[in-house]
Amino acid sequence: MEKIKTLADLKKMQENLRAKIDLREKSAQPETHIQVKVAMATCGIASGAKEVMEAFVEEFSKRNIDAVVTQTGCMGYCYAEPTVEITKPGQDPITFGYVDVKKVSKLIDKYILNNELVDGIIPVNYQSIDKH
Amino acid sequence: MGKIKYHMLVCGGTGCHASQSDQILKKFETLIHDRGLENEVQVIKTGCFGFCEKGPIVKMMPDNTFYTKVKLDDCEEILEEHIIKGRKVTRLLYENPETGEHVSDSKHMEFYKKQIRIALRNCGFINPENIEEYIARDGYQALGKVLTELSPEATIEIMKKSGLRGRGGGGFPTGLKWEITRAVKSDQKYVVCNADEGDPGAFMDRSVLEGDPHSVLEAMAINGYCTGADKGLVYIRAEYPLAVERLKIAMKQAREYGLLGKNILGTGFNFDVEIRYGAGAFVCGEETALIHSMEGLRGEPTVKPPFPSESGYLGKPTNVNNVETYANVPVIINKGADWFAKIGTERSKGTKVFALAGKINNVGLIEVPMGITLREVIYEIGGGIKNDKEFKAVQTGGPSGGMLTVKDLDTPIDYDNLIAAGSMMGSGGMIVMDENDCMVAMAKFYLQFTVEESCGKCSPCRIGNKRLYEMLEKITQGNGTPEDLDKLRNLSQVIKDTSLCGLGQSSPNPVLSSLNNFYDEYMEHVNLKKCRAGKCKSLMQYIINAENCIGCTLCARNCPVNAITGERKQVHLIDQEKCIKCGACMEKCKFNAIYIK
Amino acid sequence: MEMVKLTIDGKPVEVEKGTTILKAAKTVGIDIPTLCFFELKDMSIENRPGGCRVCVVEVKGRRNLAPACTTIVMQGMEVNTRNIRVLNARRTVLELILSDHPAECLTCAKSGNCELQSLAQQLGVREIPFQGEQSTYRKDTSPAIIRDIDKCIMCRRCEMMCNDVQTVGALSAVNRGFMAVVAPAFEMNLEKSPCTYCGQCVSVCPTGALTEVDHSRNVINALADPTKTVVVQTAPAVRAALGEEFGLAPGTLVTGKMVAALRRLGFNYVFDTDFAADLTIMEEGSELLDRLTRYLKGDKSVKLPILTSCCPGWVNFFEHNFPDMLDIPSTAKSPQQMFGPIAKEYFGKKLGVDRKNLIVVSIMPCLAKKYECQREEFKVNGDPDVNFSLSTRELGHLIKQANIDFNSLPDEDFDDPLGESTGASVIFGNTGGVIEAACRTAYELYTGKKLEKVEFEELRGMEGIRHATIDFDGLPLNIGIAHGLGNARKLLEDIQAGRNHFHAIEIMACPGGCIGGGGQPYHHGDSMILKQRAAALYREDAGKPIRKSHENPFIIELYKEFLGKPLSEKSHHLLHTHYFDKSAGVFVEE
Amino acid sequence: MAKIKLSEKKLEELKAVCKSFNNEKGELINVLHKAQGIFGYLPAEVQEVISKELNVSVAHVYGIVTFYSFFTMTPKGEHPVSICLGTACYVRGAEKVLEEFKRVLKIQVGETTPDGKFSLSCLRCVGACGLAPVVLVGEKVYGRVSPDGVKDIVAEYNS
Repeated sequence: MEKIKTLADLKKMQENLRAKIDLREKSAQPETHIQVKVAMATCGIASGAKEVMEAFVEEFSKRNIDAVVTQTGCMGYCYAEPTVEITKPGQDPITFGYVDVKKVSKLIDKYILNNELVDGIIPVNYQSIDKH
Repeated sequence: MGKIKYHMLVCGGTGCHASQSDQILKKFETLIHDRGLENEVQVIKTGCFGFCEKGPIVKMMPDNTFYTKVKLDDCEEILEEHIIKGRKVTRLLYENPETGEHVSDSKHMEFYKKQIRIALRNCGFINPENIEEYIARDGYQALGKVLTELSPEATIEIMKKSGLRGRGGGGFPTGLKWEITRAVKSDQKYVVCNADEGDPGAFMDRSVLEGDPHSVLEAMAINGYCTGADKGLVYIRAEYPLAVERLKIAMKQAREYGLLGKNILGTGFNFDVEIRYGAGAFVCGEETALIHSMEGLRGEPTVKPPFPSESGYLGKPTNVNNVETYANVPVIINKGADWFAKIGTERSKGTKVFALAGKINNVGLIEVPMGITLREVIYEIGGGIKNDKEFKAVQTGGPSGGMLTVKDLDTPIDYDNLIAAGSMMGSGGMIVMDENDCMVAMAKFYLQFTVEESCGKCSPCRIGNKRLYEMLEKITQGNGTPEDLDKLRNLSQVIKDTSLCGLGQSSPNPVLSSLNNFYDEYMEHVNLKKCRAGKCKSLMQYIINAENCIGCTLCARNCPVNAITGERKQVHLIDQEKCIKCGACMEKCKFNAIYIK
Repeated sequence: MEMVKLTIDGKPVEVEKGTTILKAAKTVGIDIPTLCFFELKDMSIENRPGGCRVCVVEVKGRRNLAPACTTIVMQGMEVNTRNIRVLNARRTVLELILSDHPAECLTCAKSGNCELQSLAQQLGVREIPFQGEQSTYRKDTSPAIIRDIDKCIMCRRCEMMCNDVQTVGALSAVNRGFMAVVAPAFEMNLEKSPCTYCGQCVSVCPTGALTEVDHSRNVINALADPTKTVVVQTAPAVRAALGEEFGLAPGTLVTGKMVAALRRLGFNYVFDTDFAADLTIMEEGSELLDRLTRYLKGDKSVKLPILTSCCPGWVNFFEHNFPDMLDIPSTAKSPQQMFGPIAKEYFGKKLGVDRKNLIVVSIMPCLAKKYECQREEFKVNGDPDVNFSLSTRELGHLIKQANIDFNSLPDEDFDDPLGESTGASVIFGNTGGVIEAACRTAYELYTGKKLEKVEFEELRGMEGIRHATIDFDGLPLNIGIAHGLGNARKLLEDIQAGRNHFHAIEIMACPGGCIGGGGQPYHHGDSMILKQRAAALYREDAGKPIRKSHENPFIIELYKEFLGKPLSEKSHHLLHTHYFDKSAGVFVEE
Repeated sequence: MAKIKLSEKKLEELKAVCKSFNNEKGELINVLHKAQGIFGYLPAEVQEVISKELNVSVAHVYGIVTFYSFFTMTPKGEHPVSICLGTACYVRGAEKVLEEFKRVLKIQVGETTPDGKFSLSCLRCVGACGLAPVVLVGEKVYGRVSPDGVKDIVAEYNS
């Protein structure tokens, strides 16, 4: 990695990164560019988030689905760990709680492939500062 | 692609569950089935909306219509009107309490979302191990801004104007602390991040470090720029391996990107960070003890003044702030002091992260604006008390805090109000207790913690807390006298008055606040030898109710000490001498034949 | 100097900026009680952890009470040291401390000298309202010091002495919370630690947690045994401090009364360690001259500087910490250990008493001497050259037990021949005294000229590390002096690093030298007492008719009759020793 | 006391650790962390070596080891069992779980079973409060543990 030498460079980098994200989120192909974030803080991992993440990766590659699986920090819903957030292009992200390996295929079958929701949705009950 | 047109989200949280959300869900399913709409409408049980006061809640997707206080009788109307006719059922819409207007789209219902995520803004959003995701979300912009556009003085002025106070417990104004450290002349200064989160039941700092380590690094660099330090130290619990790992990755990436190290962003400013490990001592959350621990010494506090800002790590001026405090800094710089100061109360600005735990449905991490009430936290975010028990108390501030009760439910939470209510903000642990929790036993639990964690340096804390614990033990064993209660209060007062550091000065708080709020419970223990919560083993007996017992022998077989006797099909008896009050018999009994006296 | 104005108990006070409330209060006659606080003024020894919380006072506007010993005065401060809140808190804190302290005052060695006991009296504690567990630990008896740390109150004075002042590192605070206590590593016996037995921990301990091993019973038994001839030797520093045990002003010389008391206790011969000190000068001084002359002649095998070896705490210290420098100190034994063989092999033989039946008792200001006389190399077929070593304090108790009214005793003289001494030997008790005594003799032997002024003022004083250059008739002799082992360490490290070039160095383990020894009457942190003792010894020296060791007629006779000359084969056999490497760990072999 | 010889290899490793911290006194706690990583615990001989390498007294090292609860002088069992006694776990019955572990393993807190298989300790909050009460066996986290479940957990490691 080349060091960022000025603030202008940093800003340019940010723009590029944002553009990439936008491309993904506003993609016209609904079945591609699906993003799955798995909450992988201590409590998540303790409840099996690692296994869930592995299951997603495995299933996606088995079914040849173009999706990005990433880890993220604590979403705050400790009572419902492991939690995952799924973002389909052009749609609001939805958070599912109580996810285990079994539920992974259900989520893929129903929500990702069929746009049907699945039990265990966690309603977002906070404001992010982006809009504030 | 499925043909589902509508999703109906029915809250399955415990609070709503109690108000028949289950039946509502079933009713919808039946109605849909009856009308043959299975392929168009799907009913989904969700987690708690945290808005239990207005439950049960039904949310319609994709149009985000939010129906509150839905009753069984309303189901048909919703289906008919909303789904078939496409009209909203106005009377069930959420009513804005201020304007009285009905609000249909929950997207415009931000005010129902009690939480505002500032410190936690990136937690759960970004991959903490990828600096680019942080940069994409304004990461290191604040650092860039102060380094190129603002003088240290101007930056400190922003911090002061924002009203940010230390989130580690004490609540000292952050900007002022920076200013004091800046004013001290020295060839070397340090900034420290206190990540020695020791409150049992609190894990805010860990979550921030695990979820958004760069925000802390960025803020430390800003702090270094303001105070004149080129070296930062993160003092972190060794019990947090994941946080350590992510922090290390973040440091490495920040160095690779030139955001830590020499000549950051070409401004000539140098700053780098090192990690120091705690090793399991609660007292090291106190800044002088923390500094001694970083120096490789016993983590014993020393008398202040001198404050670390004058003489800290290796005798040099040192600015110590905690993780959550740091996590707020980049946002304040980016969005401005005024934006931040608009959130919160007169003297407590911004938000506070709490770790909500205990007898509450939505155990988790929340970030709420200062000034929110306990009631909102418990019933509108926390989803209410678990198993529909009665709320009894909330413990804030961990072992240094006190208990808040029903009478405090509507007090706006901020630094000063919590102290006035006999507790404190602390680092943000919030433990909810219900009717089954004994307040004397809780006080004893916290004292046991303090006794174990006291460093032993000053006598009031070393010996005094031990004596407090012993007196509480005496009371929970049924050997207490009314004089003990006076002694308890007096000794608590002296320990508060004479202890060396914050740990000792606050350690009697659980005792004093429980004495103040639950004196009758203490009196019951002392006078009636009774524990109403059924927690104090010495004060209770497991008894078999002869009327219900059918002699199935299940209890006898499960008793670990063979204290239960009785022939098959005969009423059984518990030998109170042998009984160790483990409660296994009661848990096992299928006939409700065992009760606690 | 910037001044700060404040009021204490309503009285206006003006003190220098940086003063503590405790000291500010003292200036207006307000004596705030303390417990953990300790200082030896002008000797940079201070302990103020702010831990006991006995000295708390109320400061207007402050939420909690402030420890007077560590709180610095501020402009306009209003302090109250005795309102009901303060008194109640202070007494409660003391009651808490007492609730974790064995109530064994009647049989405690420290009774009457215990600061905790007097504080309980001062604050009028009549009962201890708190009952509960007491922290208990194993009692540890070493050759010199007993640790009964059930009585430890965590004042940390011993830890400060052992680490900050002496840099011995035998003790540390260990564990935490209620079980926190000061102990050696792994809570092992002190004997397994690098303890030097300097006894400074004992001399500052406010309670009976650290005391000396009491040998007075052994002495009483020996005195009562008709088959034994019991001789006693008294170290120089004892005469300047013993009076304090009987209420006499610090610095009162009680040499004559001490001799009288010892005689009344039944000792057959009352001798003086000073005699052996003169002998030490003969041997050590000759060794210095020998090394010096060879060095000046270009002999590269000669090691300089020569280090004194009179102090057993110091000997233990370098054996533990400087194993690569074992050949630098003088091989001369300490005066106590020179006295032993002379008494048993010379005087005893003269009397016709077998050494087994000749009991040598020493009265020492020192606890390390108890260990020293038990060292294997100072025994002949298991029989120690010096049988028992008592501290000044133990002698005081012994005199009281024997119903002797010390203060009304007449002055009496030491017995001959081992009781005769010079002024040079008397000042052995002060820091710088040994080297001054050595200079008096070495000068005359080296230059062959008579020394007109015997006082070397430049070698005296209380500064921790001192340097001086003495003109040996054209030869500038560089002298280094250190007292306190921490200072000694600094000096030695300088030598190791080649930063300093001395010909001779005197080192004493205890602050002030032997007058501040671990076996002396408790000074309770009053450094004036140490200074008065030192002055007393210089007074005694000044009053002596003979003030140079080599002029002691009995020493001259001893050489003529028995030893031959200094550094003779017989001297080497009886009066010199060698040192051991004790740096190895307890658990790990290198 | 017999002098115990540390394995030459581990001893070298330990000295290398000290050296990697420049044998700085101030790095004592970091060194102890690493040493505990190497040996699993901090026996007296390890402390003695560290004291020599860092030029601090053994008493000081011991003072540090006994101050911080993370450091231990007793070897842990093959499967160290830790019961979270944080407040969240406490109010959800962690004490009963602890009692059951003591009963099943027949050891007290801080002890190791005679066969060296299990050791028992308490800790404060692993941050998995949503799963309270929480038990750790080695790295593995067990959530919502009831006294009934204790036997099963132990059995997992006893086969």
